[in-house]
Amino acid sequence: MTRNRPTLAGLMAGAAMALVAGAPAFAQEGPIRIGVLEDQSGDFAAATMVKVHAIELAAKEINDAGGIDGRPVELVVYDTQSDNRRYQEFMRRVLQSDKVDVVFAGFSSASREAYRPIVNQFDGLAFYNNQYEGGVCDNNMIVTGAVPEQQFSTLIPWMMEEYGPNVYTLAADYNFGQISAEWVRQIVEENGGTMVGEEFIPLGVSQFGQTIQNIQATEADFVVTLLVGAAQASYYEQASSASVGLPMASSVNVGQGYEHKRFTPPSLANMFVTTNYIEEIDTPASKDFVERFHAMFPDEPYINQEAANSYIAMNLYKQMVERAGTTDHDAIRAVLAEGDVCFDGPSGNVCLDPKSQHMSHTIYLAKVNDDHSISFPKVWEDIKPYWLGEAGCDLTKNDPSAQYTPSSPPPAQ
Amino acid sequence: MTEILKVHGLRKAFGGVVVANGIDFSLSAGAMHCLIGPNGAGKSSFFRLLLGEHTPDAGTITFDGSDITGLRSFQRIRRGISVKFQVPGIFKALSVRQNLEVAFQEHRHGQSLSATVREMLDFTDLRGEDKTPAGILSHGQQQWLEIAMAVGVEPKLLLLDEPTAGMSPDETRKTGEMLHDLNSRGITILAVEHDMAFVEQIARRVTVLHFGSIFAEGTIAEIIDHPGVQEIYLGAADD
Amino acid sequence: MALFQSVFAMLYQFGDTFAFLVISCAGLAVIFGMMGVINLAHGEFIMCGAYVTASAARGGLPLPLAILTGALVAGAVGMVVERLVIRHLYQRPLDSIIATWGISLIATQGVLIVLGSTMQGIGTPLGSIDVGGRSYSLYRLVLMACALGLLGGLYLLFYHSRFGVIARATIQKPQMAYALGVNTGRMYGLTFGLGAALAGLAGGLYAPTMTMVPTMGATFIVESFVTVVVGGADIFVGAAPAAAILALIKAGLTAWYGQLFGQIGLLVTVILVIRILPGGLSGWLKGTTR
Amino acid sequence: MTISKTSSGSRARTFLTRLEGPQTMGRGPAFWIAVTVAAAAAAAYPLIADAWTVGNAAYFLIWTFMAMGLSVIWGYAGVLSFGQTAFFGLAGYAYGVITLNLGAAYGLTILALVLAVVIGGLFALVIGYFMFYGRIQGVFIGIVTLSVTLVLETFMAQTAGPQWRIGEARLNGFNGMSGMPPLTLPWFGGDIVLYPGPSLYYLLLGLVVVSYLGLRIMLNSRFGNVLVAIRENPHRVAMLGYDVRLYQTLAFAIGGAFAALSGALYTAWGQYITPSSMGLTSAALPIVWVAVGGRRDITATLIGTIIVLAGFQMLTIYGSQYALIVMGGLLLVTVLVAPQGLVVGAMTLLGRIFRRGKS
Repeated sequence: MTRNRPTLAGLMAGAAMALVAGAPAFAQEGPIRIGVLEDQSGDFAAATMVKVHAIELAAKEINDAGGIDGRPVELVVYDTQSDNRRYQEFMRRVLQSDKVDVVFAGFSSASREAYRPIVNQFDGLAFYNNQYEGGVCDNNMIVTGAVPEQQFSTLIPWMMEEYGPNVYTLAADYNFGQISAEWVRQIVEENGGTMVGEEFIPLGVSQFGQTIQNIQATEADFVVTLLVGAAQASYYEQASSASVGLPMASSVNVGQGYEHKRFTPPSLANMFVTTNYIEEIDTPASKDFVERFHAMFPDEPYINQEAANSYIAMNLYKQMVERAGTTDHDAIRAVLAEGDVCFDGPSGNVCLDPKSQHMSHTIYLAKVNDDHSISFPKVWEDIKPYWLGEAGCDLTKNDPSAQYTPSSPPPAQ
Repeated sequence: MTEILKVHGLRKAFGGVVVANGIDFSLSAGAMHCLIGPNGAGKSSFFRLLLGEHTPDAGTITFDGSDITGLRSFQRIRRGISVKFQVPGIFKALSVRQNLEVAFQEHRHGQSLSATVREMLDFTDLRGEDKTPAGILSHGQQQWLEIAMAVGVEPKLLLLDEPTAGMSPDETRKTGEMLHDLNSRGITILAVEHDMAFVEQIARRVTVLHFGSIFAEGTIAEIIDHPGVQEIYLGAADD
Repeated sequence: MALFQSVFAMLYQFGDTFAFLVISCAGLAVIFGMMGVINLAHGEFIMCGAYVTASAARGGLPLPLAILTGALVAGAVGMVVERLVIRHLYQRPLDSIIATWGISLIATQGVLIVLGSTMQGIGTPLGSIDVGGRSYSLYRLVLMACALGLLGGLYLLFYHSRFGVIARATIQKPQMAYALGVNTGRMYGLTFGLGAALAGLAGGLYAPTMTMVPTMGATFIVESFVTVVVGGADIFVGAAPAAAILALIKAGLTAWYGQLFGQIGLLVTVILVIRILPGGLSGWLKGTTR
Repeated sequence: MTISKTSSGSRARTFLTRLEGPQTMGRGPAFWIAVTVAAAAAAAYPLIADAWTVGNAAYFLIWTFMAMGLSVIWGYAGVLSFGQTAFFGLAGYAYGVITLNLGAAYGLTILALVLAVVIGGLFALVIGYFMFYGRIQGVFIGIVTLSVTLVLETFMAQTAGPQWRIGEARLNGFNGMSGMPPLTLPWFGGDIVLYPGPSLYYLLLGLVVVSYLGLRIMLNSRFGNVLVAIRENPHRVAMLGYDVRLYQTLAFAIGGAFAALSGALYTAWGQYITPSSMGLTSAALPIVWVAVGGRRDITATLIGTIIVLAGFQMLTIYGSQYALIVMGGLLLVTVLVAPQGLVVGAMTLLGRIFRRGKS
């Protein structure tokens, strides 16, 4: 059970932190202001409260260590209520009125698309720290979340080798689900497998009787579940009670909404997820991160991949500003273009790709056991976000500010 | 005299309940006519059929020389039929003036709307009440207001469903005068009424409806003396 | 065998959808049919029932008792809401829509703040059975039985009990009932409470099969509204056949064209039914049988 | 309608006298001075406020059209529509599709705005025809309109695939359509691009003033008279020879066109439109604004909408997750304590005090 803290407290905590940490000798330029737009209420709150906390943790650590280039970090936090309109209102506010240097914003892809035109209009800089369907080629955006090529090029071949070549995809019927399903289809075919079924579920559907039968009617060896939202998550319980019994593969569960903690075992048993971070990861860096996190937020229900991404993003930004010697966006992009902006954090070493401004990841294969504990049968290091760059997005040369998909790639140069 | 309304073989049943059982009825222009009958005789249903609120199963309604059987309510009103309901059908939250404006704004006798409204305020004795919300008028005043509104569409035929229900004797008498006034302006009047004194005051001829059919028709004296009519009223009273 | 398997599969899907529609609409139908109030907080009463059921079940109560507790608590909450809010709005049906929507906002967000964004589920009991090589959840067969039981129970309650007779009299002729010494205020309170309790029951019955979140009521609300509207004001004449027809449409469309068409098909059906049969199925059925 | 033989001058005068009337609160010099002061203050606002505040105020103005349209349908004609967002969303997408295909040159965005409003209004006309001529009444109107907007939302949410495109414009499913140009005015020596800021603010302010005065005139005209009469007693209105269905359909179309205007402006403002703008929560918002302000008066609706929008934004900034609870509470309080609306209640109170002060 989560217990949400009111944002006001978060806001004040951020401000207070800046004040307290401001006591040591900071440079004269004043604080670096960081806008944080995350959903602290509404549908997505369960997965996003922790992102705010991760940013607060990073801000505290940075300030304790003397700030960014001697300047303290100050957070400007707004609750976007899982409402796209609030993103539009508040993105305008942080860029125009609060005049922040950088923004950390957005959970759903819809929210990112809602605020992206505004970031472009004011030539702001925004970090999107979410795992998503990929394809954003925009100079004003830096994406630290994992993208399909990173999660599926690892997950699908491994699953096929382990369980067989017949794949059934069950995906939410919107951009993320459709594009991810496209990736799955492509990778299955490249590896000589067969798609025995593909089904798209409208958002908000909670009854899966027919779907479960459809799956049972095929010879599927495993099911790729790309389901999103609380309503669709009812699938696992219903499939488990109907004893479907097939292994499941996903890029979206566990690492984000910690379903293995929320659902009653064994409904998620035999689920395999590729994620770039979850709190169960057993490395010293991860354990240390979890410890520090819980020291500051003892009640945190779960530290998910987005929390790690947000924490990493703060540190990457610190590094780029310090190397550029300024918060000027062009200077920061020049640093990024050097191609060696990396950070060895809780999830291992990660680097920003200058062409797409996406991030490389260590990809962990997390397996949910019968008692919903997690084991890691496989780890892939340094998986690059290769697709955008290969498809023709090169932000060091031009800025189309567009989102591409495998079926509508960048126009040929 | 020409016939303004002619009804032929009008039939309507709801399931097993026959509310109009082949009614033949006609009304000459300029008449003042009353429709009486015991409860459930089909008087209100007959009005609804005339107004187009019920579609008849069979029969025709001819008004002012043309067949209106297939027309919708508002189209019949525009041809010149108007109605005042038993329960005052006024716009309670609107002022008396607005009530009259809505009724008159489409039809005026060549004078401005405000002049028309003034005239109707005089007619209904509601001078000084023009800004009062209609809902707080006395019951009698509401009835008069609705009569005035019903006149607003410049009807040739005015249907009145128990216009004096709930009125004091004084108000009833005044209503009778009002109706005579309207009739003298050339409006044919057909009223459903229970109060025989009032029927005597206004009607020249009376039709008795019973079980959805015309039972008798004649002058008021003929009807009062009609043995069958007494029987059905007494019979109804026994129920 | 293959034939038997596919017939069973079809029946199971139909029954599953039918049960969902009947169980989720019963509370709404009682409140709308008996009182003419459109209760937009219906989903939140469902959520209330589900949360109480889950808490009680995890507190050690056997599931059937936990579900009953959920229904009773939702019913009690419903009676309080009726007393404080709904009672003042019987003359203003449009305003009661607004008020119940306000209640729904407060309930959803209040639960989010107090209990957090998710609650741990309780797991589906009873396991599965194997029919012709495919496995089916047994609990969902129980749900189908519950739906039939619910219809029967409501029929008995409203047509063969003192409460039912008085309730129907009160709703049809409130002044008359009042004159005959019926405490009409209490009847309205009880009827609304019954509707809320039925919503709570729906929440309790489906709690083991769903993700528990404050907004979970929303997944019921469209289906229940559609069923009630298609059924018309008289729930006994209308709701059961409406649920059957809608289940057929939804299960059919879902099976052949996928979930999207199942969803859209329901909404289009409701628009068409309102257009063709303004009184709903019950109005139409009554009109032809008289 | 009969046309009286009056000179065009006096006709213009009757036209203007309709700015006041029984259907709208506020009359007499004091009221119009207040209106002028308010408009002047609004016009002077960008001189004292910073760019964000002005852009944000422009954003609030965008929604007032939808609210005023709902006030016409619900407050005046007595028909509660739960689906104004259907017309809002349709027009938003129409603006996107047209501008993405035609571009922003030669004032084509203005044409797109007009077309979007026409499309939204026509759609409302069709839906209205379908409902009112199909004898759908009362709460069922709410359910049908809600179903319509939910169907549109469900449908649009799954149009992510590349096959869902109209010309150059990808519908782009749940994530929403973006990249359409903002409103652009052709001007000598280069187009003026109306990004959220003073220029857009002035355009919107002008539109609000024109719409507000225009609606006042319409509501106090014969048409408005009939609308409120229908709200009070549709049966009587039919028995006065009016085709009630026609009036209801027209009112619904007008309300829909205003919602469409909001939708197209919103899309131009944020260069973005999503299916969720047609969802349940979005659909309910206009009802909150209008109910809280006072649905039966266009002035109260206008003031109420801006107050509620600004209030909720402040709540979100400072009260965060309690915003929705306050919103629900506000609805309950309005319905139970001041059913005619909080602004109407306040205005009545003020009027009473004012009158007492004078006498």
